[in-house]
Amino acid sequence: MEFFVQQLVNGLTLGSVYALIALGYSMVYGILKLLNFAHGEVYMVGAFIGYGVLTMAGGAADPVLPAAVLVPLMFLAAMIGSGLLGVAIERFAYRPLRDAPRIAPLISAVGVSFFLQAAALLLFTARIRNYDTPELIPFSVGVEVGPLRISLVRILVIVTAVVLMVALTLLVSRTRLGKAMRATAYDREAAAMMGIDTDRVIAATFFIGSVLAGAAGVMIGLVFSRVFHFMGFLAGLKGFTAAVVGGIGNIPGAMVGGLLIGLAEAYAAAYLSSRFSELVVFTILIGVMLVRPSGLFGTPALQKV
Amino acid sequence: MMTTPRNVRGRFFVLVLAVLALAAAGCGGEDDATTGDTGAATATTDAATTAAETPETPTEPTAGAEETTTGPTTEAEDTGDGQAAPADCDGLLVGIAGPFTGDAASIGQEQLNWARFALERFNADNGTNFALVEADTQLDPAQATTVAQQFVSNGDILAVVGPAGSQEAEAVGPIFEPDNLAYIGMSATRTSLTGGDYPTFFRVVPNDDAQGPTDATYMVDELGAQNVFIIDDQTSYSTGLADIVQPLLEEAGVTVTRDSVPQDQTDFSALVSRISDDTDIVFLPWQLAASAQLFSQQMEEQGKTATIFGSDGLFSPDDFSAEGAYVSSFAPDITALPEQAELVEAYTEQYGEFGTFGPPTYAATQVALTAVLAACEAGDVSREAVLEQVGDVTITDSILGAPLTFDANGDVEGAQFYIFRIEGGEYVLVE
Amino acid sequence: MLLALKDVNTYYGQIHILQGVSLDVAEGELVCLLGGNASGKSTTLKTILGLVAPRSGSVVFDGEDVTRASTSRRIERGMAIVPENRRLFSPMTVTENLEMGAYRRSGDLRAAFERVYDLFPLLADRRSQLAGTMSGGEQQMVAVGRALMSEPRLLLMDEPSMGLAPILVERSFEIIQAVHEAGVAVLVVEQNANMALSVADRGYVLQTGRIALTDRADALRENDDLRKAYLGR
Amino acid sequence: MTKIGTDEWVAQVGERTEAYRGLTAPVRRTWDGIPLGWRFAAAMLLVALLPVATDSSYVVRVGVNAFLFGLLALGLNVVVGYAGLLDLGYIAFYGFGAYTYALLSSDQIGVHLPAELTLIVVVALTAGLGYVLGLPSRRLLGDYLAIVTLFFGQVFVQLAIHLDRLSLPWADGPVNVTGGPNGIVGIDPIRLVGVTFSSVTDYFYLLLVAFVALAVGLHRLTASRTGRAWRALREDPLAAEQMGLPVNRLKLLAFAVGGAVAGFAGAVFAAVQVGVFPQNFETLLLIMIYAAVILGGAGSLPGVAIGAAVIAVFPEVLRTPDYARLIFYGVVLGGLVALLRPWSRLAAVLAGTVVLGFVVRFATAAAWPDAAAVAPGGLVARALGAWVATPPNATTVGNVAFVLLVPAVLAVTRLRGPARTWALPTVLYLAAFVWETRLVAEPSVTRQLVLGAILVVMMTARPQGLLGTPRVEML
Repeated sequence: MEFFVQQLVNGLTLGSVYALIALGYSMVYGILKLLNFAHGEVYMVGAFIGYGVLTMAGGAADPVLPAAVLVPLMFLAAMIGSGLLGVAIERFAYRPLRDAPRIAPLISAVGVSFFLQAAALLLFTARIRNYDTPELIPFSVGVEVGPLRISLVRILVIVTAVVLMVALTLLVSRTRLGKAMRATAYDREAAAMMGIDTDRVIAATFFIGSVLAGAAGVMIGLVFSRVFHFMGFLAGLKGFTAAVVGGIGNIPGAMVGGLLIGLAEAYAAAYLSSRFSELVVFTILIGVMLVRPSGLFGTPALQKV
Repeated sequence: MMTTPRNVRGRFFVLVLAVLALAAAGCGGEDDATTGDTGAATATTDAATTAAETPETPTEPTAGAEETTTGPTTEAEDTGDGQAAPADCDGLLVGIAGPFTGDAASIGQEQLNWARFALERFNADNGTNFALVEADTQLDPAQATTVAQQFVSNGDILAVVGPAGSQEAEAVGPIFEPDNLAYIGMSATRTSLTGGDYPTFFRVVPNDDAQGPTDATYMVDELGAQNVFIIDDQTSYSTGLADIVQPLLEEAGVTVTRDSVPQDQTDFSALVSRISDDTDIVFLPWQLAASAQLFSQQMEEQGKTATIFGSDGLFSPDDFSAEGAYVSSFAPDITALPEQAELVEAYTEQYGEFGTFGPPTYAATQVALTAVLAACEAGDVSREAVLEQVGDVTITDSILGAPLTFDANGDVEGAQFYIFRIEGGEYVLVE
Repeated sequence: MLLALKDVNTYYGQIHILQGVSLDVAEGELVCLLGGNASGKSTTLKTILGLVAPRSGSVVFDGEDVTRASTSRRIERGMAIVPENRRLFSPMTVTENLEMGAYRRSGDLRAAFERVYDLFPLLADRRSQLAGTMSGGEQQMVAVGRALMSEPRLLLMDEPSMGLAPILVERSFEIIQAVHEAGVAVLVVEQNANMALSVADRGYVLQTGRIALTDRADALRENDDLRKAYLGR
Repeated sequence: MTKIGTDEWVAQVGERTEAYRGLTAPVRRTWDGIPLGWRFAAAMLLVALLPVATDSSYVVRVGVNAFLFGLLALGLNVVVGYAGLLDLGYIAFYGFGAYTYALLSSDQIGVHLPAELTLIVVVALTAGLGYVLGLPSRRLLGDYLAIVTLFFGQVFVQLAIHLDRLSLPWADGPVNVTGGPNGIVGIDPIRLVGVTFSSVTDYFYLLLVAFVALAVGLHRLTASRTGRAWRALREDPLAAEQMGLPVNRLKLLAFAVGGAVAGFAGAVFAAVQVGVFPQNFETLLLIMIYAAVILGGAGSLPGVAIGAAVIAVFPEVLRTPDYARLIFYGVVLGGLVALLRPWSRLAAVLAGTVVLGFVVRFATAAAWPDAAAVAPGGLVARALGAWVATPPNATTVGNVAFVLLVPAVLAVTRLRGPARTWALPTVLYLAAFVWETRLVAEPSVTRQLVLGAILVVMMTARPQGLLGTPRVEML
C-alpha cells in the first residue's frame, strides 16, 4: 500500500509538470488549431532562466537569498521570460502564417525549435546543468507518514501546479480576457467582428501557455535537476501526448491527460519495468484514441487538413 | 510592384560598390600586416598574414570540407618550441566526428573541445599546422556514413578521430576500409569492433570485455555482492556492458535483476522505488553522469541504501558525486596526477569543466596527429602510411596514464581498469 | 455621411473581387445592398469592417478615414455587425455572448444589458443557457442583441434572412426596422431583394464586384432588370 | 454595363487574375511554355551526369541521400499532398522496410534471400502495413489521425530498440530480432539480375531510375480517375463521400502506396548503409521529410523533388564553415538588395555598415591590441578580418552580442521607413560580428541555427512552398 501511494506521489509530480506543458499545447491548439512543436523549447528556456537566477544568487549550496525568496524568484523570472519568448515566437514565426495551409506553421515551429536548441547549445554549452536542489531544499525535509516519505520539493511542485491550474481555470471562465480567448477559439472571425483584437488575444494565449511552460521548466529543474539544451524535445512530446489524451484544445482535458501520463509512467516503471514505460504510454494513448477518437474530453476533429 | 530598369541599374551599381569596399577592406588588412609584421604586430594582423601566406583552401571545393584552426595554431610557426615540420606536412587534416548537436551533445561537445585542445597543443609542440575537420553526426549512423564519405573524399584527411558510438563505428567501417583510412574511436567500446571486421579501426578505450569482468569481480570479491540490480540505459554502450556483467555475476551466484531505462528519462523515482531492501549494489553502466547523480539523489530521497556502481561512463567528478559510490575507469584520475596538472589547468581555463569523454578524445587526437606527422616525416603522405603509423604509435606520457600503444587488433595494449570510491566528492583509487 | 466607400478595390490573392465599389450610408438611414452569389456582398462588408484590407480606395466612417484602421477601432467608433449565419459562440452562455458584443466598451454594462433584454425579453430568461442549444429564431435575437451591446451608430446585417423560416424572416426584418427607428443607421446585405427593399430607404445592386445600380428603394422595386433577376416578376 | 442577374464571375476569372509582371515575366512565361515532361527529363539528365562530373564519392553520397529523400517525399506526397491525410507515422514504413530488408539479407537470422525477392517482399509488407495503419483513418479525422500515426512512429522505434531479447515460448532463451540499440550490420548489397550494386555511384543510378519511374508513375496517377478522386477527398471529404466516392478505399490506397514507396526506400537505404539502427528512424528524419514536401509545395511533384534536393543538400553545404559563411553573407546581401527600396537607401545602408565596421574595428583594436583573430578562410575572411572587431574575450562578448542580435533582427523587421534605415547598419554589423566571433568557431551548432532560421524565414515568406499554388479561401 505504501508502495502504491509512493508511486502516486511520484506520478503526480511528473504528471503535474506534464500537465502544465500540455496546457500550453492545448490552449494554442484550441485557438489556432496549430501544433506548436516549439513549445518544448520554451519550457527548456524556462528551466535555463531558473538556473540562471539560481546561479546569480550564488548557487544552491551558498545562496545569498533564503530559499523561501529565491525559489519564487526563480519561478517568476522563468515564467515572465518564457511568456515573452512565447509571444515573440507567435509574432514572428506563426502570425505571418495565419492564413497559410495548416501544415506550413508546423514546419515553421520546427524551425523555431531547431533555432532555440542550437542557441541554447551556443550560449550555455552542452554540459548538463544541475540545480542541486538537495542543497537548497534537503530531501529529508518533508512529510513522513509511516514509511511514506514525501519531500518538500515534491509538495512544492504539486501545490504550485495546482495553484497555477486553478488560476488558469478562473482566468478562462471568469475574466473578460478568458471569455475573449474562448470566443476566439470557437470562431476567430466572429470574435474579430465583435471588435475583439484577436491578434492580441492569441498573443495573450501564447503568453499564458508559455508562462506555464516556464514554470514547468523550473519545476523539472527543482525535482529532477538536469537542465540541458535538448530537454524540451522529450518533455514536449510527453506534454503533447497528455494534451491529446485529454482531448486537444480542452483545458481540463490537458490537466487530466498530464496527470494520467505521469501516473501511467510511474506505475508502469514500478510494477512492470521501466524498459517498457514509454511503450506503455504510447499504447495507452493509441488505445484511448481508438476508443474515443477525440480524446477523453475532446470535441470531434476538424475534417480538413 | 513594377521594377524600372533604372532602379535595377542603381541596385547593381550599389552591389558592385559593396563588393569593391569589401575587397578594399581585405587589401587594407594585408597592408596592415606587412607593415606591422616587423614589430609587435597584433594577433589579428598576424593571423591575416599567415592566412595570406599559406596557400588557401588546400581541399578541392567538391570535397566540401574546410579546416578550422584557431589563432594560436598559426602563431606557433615561428614561436613554437618544437622544430619546424617538413614542408609537405602543410595543411594536412584529421577528421573528427561526434554528436556535436542533438540529444547526445553533452558527450560530443566535450569530445570536440578536447580534440581542439589536443590539436592546439600538438601544433604548438611540433611546429605543424595540421587542422581538424569537424563533422556532426548527432549519433545517427546515417549521418555518420555521410560524414565518413565526406572524409574519404577529402584527400587531405589522413586519419579520423571518432565517431563516438559503437553503432556509428560499425556503420562507417565499410566506407573507410577500401580507402585504408584509419579511424580511432574514443568512446566506442563494443567488443566486436576490434578483431578483424573493421581493420582500420583503433580505439584508445578498452572494450567491454576488459571492463565487464573487472567490475563483476570487484563487486563479488571486494564488495561481497549478493543481490545486484543492473539498469542499462538502452544505448549500444550500456546494453553491451550489461550483457557482459550479468552472466558473470550470475555465475558467481549473485541474484541479478535487470531493467532498462531510456537515456533521456526525466524521472527515476518509480524505478528507484523498485530497488528492494536486500539489493546491495545497483550497477549503472551509463554515459550521462548527471543522470546517475539524479538517480543517487532519488535513492537518498527514498531512503535506499544500496551502493551505486558505475561504469567508466560515469567517471566525472564534476557531475557525479554520490557519496560511497564506486566507479570503474580505464585511466587514473587525471585531475589527481601531478604530471597532468598543467594540461588539466590549461584545458579548464579555456573550456571549463569536463567529464569522462574528454581525455580519451585527447589521446585519440594525439594518436592521429602523431601518426600523420610520422608518415609525412617518413616522406609518405598517404592513408596507407598513416594507417601503418597508427598501429605503431607509442605515446609515452599518455593522458590516460600508462604508455599508449595498440595491439594487433587495434585495441589498447595492456588495458587495465581502475576502481574508484567516491568519498566526500573525491574519487579515491581503491584498486 | 456616416459611412462612405470610395472606389474600393479588394483582392483575394491575385483575384480582383471588389472593382471600384463606392457606396455611402447617411446617419440614421436604412440601406440595402443586393446581389447574387459571389457578387462581392460579403467582401464589401468585410472591407467596411476592416477584416480585409482594400488594395486601393478609402473607407470613411463618421468623418474619419478608417481605411487602415483595425476592426476593433472601427467598432469602438460605432460599427457593429450581425454576421451571416449569426456566428454565435455556441459553447458560451447568452450573457457571455452579449458580453462579447460589448468587448470594446469598458465600464458598467448593466444599462446595455437592460436595453437588450427590453428589446428581447426572452433572452433575459435564458441568460445562462448555452447559445448553441437555442432555436434559430432565438439565436437571431442573441445575434442582434450582441451587436446592439456596443450601442452602435451603424449596424451591418449580413443576410439576416438566411436559414430562417419565412415567419422568422419577417420577424427578423421587424427587428431591423425597430433598430432603425431607434435612430441607428443600418446597412443590410441581402439576397432576398423583395424583403430588403420593402424596409429600406435606398438600395445598391452589386454585380460581380461592381455597383451595377443604385437608387431609392421604391424606384429599384420598379426596375425591370432587377425585377427579372431577383424579384421573379 | 453588364446585364444584371447573369453571373459571369467564372468567365471573368482569367481577366481577374493578375499576369506576370516585372523583368522576370518573359522568362517565367517561356518556362511555363516548356512541357513539364521535357523540363523533368532535362533536369534528370543533368542530375545523371553528377557522378561523371565529380570524383568525390561524398557528392554522390549526398545525391543518394537526396534521392532517398525524394522517394520518401514523393510517397508522403501521395498521403499528405494528394489525399490530404496527415500521416506522422510515415517514418515507420521507412524503418520497417529497412529492417525487413536487413533481416532477410544478413546473418541476423541467417537468411540471405535474393534481392529481387526481398524487394518484392518489402514492398508488399510495407504496403500491407500501410493498409493496416490506414484502418483507423476511417474513424479518426484530421489532426487526431496525425497524432495516432505520430505515436505509431514512436512505437516502431521503441520496438526496434527492445526486440533484442524477445522471449518466445518455443525458443530457449531470449531471441534477438532487431539487434536492439546495436542494430543489424553486415547487410548484403542489392543484387539484381546478376548485377551487384556495390559503390555509392551504383546506388545513385539505381535510385535515379527508381525516382524517375515513381515520379512518372505518380504523375500519370494524378491525372487518372484515382488521382482526381484523391484531390476531391483532400478538398472536401464530406462532399467526396456524398458524391459516392469510395472514401475509405481511397484513404487506404493512399496509405498503402505511400507505405510501399517508403518501404522500398528503406530497403535501399539499408543496403547503402550496410546496416540498420534504431537511431536512423527518429522523429527528426520525419520532420525533414515533411519539410521537403512542404518547402517544395505540397501536392506539386516538381516542388516535392526540389524540396527533397534542398533538404538533402543544404544541411551538407552548411557543414563546411566557409560555405556557410558565403551563404550567410550572400543571403544577407541578397535580402537587402531585394527588399531595400529605393536603391539610394540601399547604398546608404551598405556604406553606413562598412564605415561603422571600420570605426568599431579600429576602436577595439586600439583598446585591446592583443585580441584573437578571425579564423582564416580565403578572400572574404581576410576582408572580414580587417573589418570585424575582435574583442579579447570573444566567446563571452560573442554570446552577449548573439543575445542582442536576435531581438534586434526581429525588431528591424517591424520597423518602417527611416527608422529601419538608421537601425540597419548597426544590426548588420552586429550580425557580422556575431558570425565571425562566435558562429564560425562552432560550425556544427551554427548549422542547426541556420537551418532553423531558414525554415522559419522560408515558411513565412512563402507559406505555400516554393512551387505550390497559394490556396485562396473564397469568402
